[in-house]
Amino acid sequence: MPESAVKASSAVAEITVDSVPQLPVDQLQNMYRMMYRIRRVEESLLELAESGKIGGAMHTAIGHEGSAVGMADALQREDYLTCTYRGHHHSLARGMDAKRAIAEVLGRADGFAKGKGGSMHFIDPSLGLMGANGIVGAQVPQAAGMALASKIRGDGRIAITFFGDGAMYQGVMHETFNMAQKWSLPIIFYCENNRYSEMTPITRTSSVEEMYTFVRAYGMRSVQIDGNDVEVVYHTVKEAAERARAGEGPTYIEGITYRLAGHMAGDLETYRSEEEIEEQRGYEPLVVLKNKLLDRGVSEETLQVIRQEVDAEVEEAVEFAQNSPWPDDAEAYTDVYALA
Amino acid sequence: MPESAVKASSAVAEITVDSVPQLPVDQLQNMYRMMYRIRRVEESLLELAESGKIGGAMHTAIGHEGSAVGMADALQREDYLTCTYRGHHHSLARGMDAKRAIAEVLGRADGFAKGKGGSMHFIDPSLGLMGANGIVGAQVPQAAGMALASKIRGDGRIAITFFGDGAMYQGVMHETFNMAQKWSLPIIFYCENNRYSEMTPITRTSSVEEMYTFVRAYGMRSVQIDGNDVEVVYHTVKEAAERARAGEGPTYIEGITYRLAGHMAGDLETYRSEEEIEEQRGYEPLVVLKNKLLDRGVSEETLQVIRQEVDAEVEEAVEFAQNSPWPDDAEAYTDVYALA
Amino acid sequence: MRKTTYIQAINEALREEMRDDESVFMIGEDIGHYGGLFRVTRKLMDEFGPNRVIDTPISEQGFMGMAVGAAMTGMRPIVELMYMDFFLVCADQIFNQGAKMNYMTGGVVNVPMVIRGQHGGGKRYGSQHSQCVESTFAQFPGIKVVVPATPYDAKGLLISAVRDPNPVLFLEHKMLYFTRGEMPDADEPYTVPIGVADVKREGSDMTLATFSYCLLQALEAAEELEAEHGISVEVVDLRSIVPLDMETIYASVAKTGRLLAVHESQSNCGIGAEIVARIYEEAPHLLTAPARRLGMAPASIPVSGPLEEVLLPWKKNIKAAVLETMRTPTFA
Amino acid sequence: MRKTTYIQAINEALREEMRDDESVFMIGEDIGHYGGLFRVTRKLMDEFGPNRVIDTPISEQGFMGMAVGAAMTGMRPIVELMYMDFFLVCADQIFNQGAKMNYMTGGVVNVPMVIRGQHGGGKRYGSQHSQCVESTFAQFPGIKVVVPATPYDAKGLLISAVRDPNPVLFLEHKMLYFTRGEMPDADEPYTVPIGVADVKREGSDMTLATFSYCLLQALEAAEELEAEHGISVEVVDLRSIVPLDMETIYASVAKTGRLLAVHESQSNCGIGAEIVARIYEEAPHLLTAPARRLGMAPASIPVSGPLEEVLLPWKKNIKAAVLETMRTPTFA
Ligand SMILES: Cc1ncc(C[n+]2csc(CCOP(=O)(O)OP(=O)(O)O)c2C)c(N)n1
Ligand SMILES: Cc1ncc(C[n+]2csc(CCOP(=O)(O)OP(=O)(O)O)c2C)c(N)n1
Ligand SMILES: [Mg+2]
Ligand SMILES: [Mg+2]
Repeated sequence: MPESAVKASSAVAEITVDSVPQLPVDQLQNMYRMMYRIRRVEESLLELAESGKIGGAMHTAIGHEGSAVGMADALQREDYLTCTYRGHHHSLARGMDAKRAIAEVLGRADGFAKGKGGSMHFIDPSLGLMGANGIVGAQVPQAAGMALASKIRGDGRIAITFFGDGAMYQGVMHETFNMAQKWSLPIIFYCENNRYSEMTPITRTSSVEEMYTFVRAYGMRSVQIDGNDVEVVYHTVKEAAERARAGEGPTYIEGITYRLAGHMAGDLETYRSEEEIEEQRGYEPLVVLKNKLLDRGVSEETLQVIRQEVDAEVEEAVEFAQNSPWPDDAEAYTDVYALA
Repeated sequence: MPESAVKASSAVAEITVDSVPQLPVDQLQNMYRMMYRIRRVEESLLELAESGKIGGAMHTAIGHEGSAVGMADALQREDYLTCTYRGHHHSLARGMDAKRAIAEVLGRADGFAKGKGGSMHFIDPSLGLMGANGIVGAQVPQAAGMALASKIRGDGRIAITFFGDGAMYQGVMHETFNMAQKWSLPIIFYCENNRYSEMTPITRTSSVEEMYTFVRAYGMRSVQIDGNDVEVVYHTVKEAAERARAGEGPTYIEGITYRLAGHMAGDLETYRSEEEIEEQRGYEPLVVLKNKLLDRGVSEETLQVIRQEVDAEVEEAVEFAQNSPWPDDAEAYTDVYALA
Repeated sequence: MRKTTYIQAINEALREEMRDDESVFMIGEDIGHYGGLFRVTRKLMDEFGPNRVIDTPISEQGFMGMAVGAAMTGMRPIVELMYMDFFLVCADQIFNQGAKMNYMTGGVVNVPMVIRGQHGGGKRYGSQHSQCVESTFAQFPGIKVVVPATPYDAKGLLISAVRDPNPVLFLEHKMLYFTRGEMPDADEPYTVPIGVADVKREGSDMTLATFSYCLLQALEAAEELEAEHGISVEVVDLRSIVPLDMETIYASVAKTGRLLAVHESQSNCGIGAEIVARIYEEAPHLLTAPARRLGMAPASIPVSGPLEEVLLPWKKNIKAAVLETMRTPTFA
Repeated sequence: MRKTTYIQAINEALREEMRDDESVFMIGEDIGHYGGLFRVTRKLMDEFGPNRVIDTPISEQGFMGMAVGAAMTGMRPIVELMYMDFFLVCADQIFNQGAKMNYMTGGVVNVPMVIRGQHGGGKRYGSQHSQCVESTFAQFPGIKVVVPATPYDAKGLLISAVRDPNPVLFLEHKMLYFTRGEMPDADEPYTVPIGVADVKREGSDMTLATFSYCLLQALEAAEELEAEHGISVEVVDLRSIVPLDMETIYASVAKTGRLLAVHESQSNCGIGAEIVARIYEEAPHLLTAPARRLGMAPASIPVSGPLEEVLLPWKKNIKAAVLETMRTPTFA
């Protein structure tokens, strides 16, 4: 057994499921649809990667869907978002078309970036998606810069940035936390704490027990939540967004979660046990939400219909992407510089 | 009046002058001699710089002598030290020859680095002086690496690194604090808080009120002291060194101090008032120590003799340095690579 | 025609662009209240306030990243690095982020920002405060590199840089700051386009391509060479090295047949080597003798004045390199 | 003779040096318990323990700085960067610190350390995980740059790198990891000296100087060119680019009269341009036609496989460049 401290998602400090108001059932149902859509897209991508159709680094967020879907409903379309290489879920949750997403990961002409960016560089400014990033931590000051831009322009937009537990000790985080707090920037720092930084349990490299307490040293408001409970995520992000919009500055949110798949396609996963993963399956976002819906009177059949619809839709998207042409060779030389 | 919060050196939180034991009077007298030597060397350097004989960036530590001299007596000669461009005082306190120091600043052949390093790169491994640094924060992980080396070798050496208040938000500080604490490295982090980062009061850019409290977020032991009181510095560093040597890990020490001269030769000093500087002259290390010595029965005449001896010595050193030849032109090409 | 210093030219360009375009803002260390360590941003905070002239902590990777992020939303940040050597603490945001963004997003998001500040030797700042960086930036496609030598070019090119849709590195050599030059009246707007070289001295025996402070040194060298050796050197001021105006170089070499490229960044893999390689790729027939380059010698900059002089590709070394270039036998 | 993979060759070198010299230790991300993302450091923690095989947080500037500091005390740290592109987050400690230390201290303190890891394109990792970095490092004197292409050279050069008193960058191309090659028996010690090139294929029509993965591509190209066009290409494996063994290149060009330098780092201000500039400085008389270079095209690496192929200086592009070099008329 590796030395990781596996924390049950429910055992979090600041906010528990009981303390947030319930969302309308139809909203929850939509959230379920979106979460399941993300799951299916990512499972499909994993399959494609394992069959050799995707090169490079392909990171799925299987198990992280709660943070993305809870966030998307709580923010405006204009609000800026940056995230990591593990960013498919945020983009899909904010409305990115699965067809263009999968095509991009496959490096095809119909990808949102003509196949140039791929899995680690999801982006679509029209949805406020301002870029996933392959460099740990790099997207964080960029989001702060977007928040700064909003503040200078006074246009009421806020920014949210997603990063992992392992990113916390990248120096630029410290620099950004300080400036964001000092300048009271309208930004939400969302840490998806899945307890692992690649193959290393965060407990092995962090001197701090609870990361969400660390940022309080800057005077920043900070909460730890169950990141697998979409209602909790929704309400926490919403409140943080309201504070940010009101000029009350940044909030740090640590959502405890767990990645059910490997760090990336091809991960040997020698660093954790089957039992650990199995245990976590009981707390994962789709299960948590499904149980809620059943509790609140939605039938298993309704959910099944949703899943079947999504299955068909994602199958079609994969089909579309695989049939998308390769980009023109000439594309290799374009976009080095913007022309105007 | 700039927005700086000028804090009297005596108004510090954790350790007050009363709470440390008194050092023997002859030791204090030697400390006075060293502190005055540093002062005179730096005043001479400032004069040379103002008369155009020193180019580049010449930072004096006039007003900071307490931290250097208190530290030097509390550590072993073998203990590693790194510091900033503002590092003449640490080097002289650890025993660097004033002649070679001044010659180096002047870029002469007799400089400890043949005139290649100059004012910002004081170094002498035989005294444990492992390098001043021109890049804010860069010396800090280096010292941690020296502590790591000691730990791997198990040779009982410790490391101390000096940096300023302004360095606190360089990302590498955060990275180093975490690793040093996590690995329980034998290191002392000494922040010379002179309340300014170049021409900017630290209160303008720091989200944290009291920096020494910040590092507690890593679980690190941390104290704030009167950095102008050499006895306080001595005891605090000594205790931290004992902890480090005993394997109890790092300590952060914030010594409140004040630089009485400009950030560097040529500083317009528009960012602070004459009154502020004047007020600080009453708390400066040489005054604090002189008052102690007088209180403890040393006569003004004895101190005057010390000062006269040092004056003559420093005059001679300046003379020596100015007569030192320029390095050979061929030196420009040597030392790019070490040969063995 | 009035005369201004190089510093004032930059200060004017900053002020005018800030006035004209609300999306322009400045960020850096000591640039606001103090007006910049080298006083380049003097009094700009008085006019534009702390929301647009932002004093930062010593957090270069952080504020460079914020500038990249702000630019991605359409703002036009201007970042001051106090010494260009500090690009090494924020290199990720410059190269992996700013420079690559337009390409890796397939052109979906561009990054209109300027990084400016001083670099270069000659003032005994030593290894960590003197390095010329233009050739390193030239290795990362996606960022433009502007290297003006005169106040006129500095103002005109900085305005173009601010208006450019890409990241632009704007390099000020510390030896240029107090040089003076002719300028149009303050109310006469002009720009200098990025990527167009300028022949600063006509000559017939060889072409010397250079920029930034080396240009002034080359012009002095050219005068002395003419007087002392009767060698007529044409001096081409590249003004930007990315993009690189090879056409103007070729036009000159077509006349002279010989080429020497001079720059203060490292000789090894420097822009001089690039210019030599480029002419052999594109126009070798123009050359009557081997093309050469002179860059900073393979050492870092020492503090000692005489040693610094030995290494820098300034007048003395330029004269020697010109004579060497003239000595090499022609191919024929 | 046995055969090993490139990965295994490096793993052996690491193990042997760790055994022989207690001052050697390793530091990096996921290198210990997991054995490295690319499994290069596999099982080393089992033998040497967590004090000498150190798993770090994602704090590259911090642990690179710690390696510099440890090296200053006489330790011999080996730092793994998981992807070389990440040198940009710790560039200050590499260039302003490690590389300059010996010079700016007048030789008082040297920094015996190795930075190693994989770089390069070909696996669709995209802009931030594919860049070849050797030419950038070559711009900073004080650090050596080693670029082996075969398992034999990799092991021999890594041992030399660990024993070198200077910072050495040891570059592993990701496409080389699973290539195999002949090796002396595990108990037969050998080293390969840094700075000595090796002719990997003899030929008479032109000299192709290259290294790392491009070498394998060049060798294939040479075979095909011989078969298809009757062109006989001599392939020189530089093995290190700092120091650069120009003598071996000159000896070859003395025979062939033509030179093409090929590398995967950016063409602009790349080592290829340097080689071209150097031969015109030092031995232009050897050339019968213009020397040329081929580097990575001016773009960052896209994810899409076909686009990546267009840009990389691999077989297809090498063949075209050789033909182009052969086509250029001789000077005479
Ligand atoms: C600067 C940098 N260092 C290292 C890496 C390699 N790397 C990619 S993901 C990762 C782990 C990140 O862990 P965490 O922040 O917890 O995010 P997660 O992958 O768990 O979502 C590492 C080390 C990188 N991409 N960038
Ligand atoms: C990375 C980096 N950024 C900026 C600078 C320029 N600089 C030199 S000293 C300094 C202020 C440092 O203030 P502090 O840490 O408080 O030390 P002090 O000078 O007050 O002793 C700055 C900004 C630098 N040398 N390195
Ligand atoms: Mg994680
Ligand atoms: Mg200070």
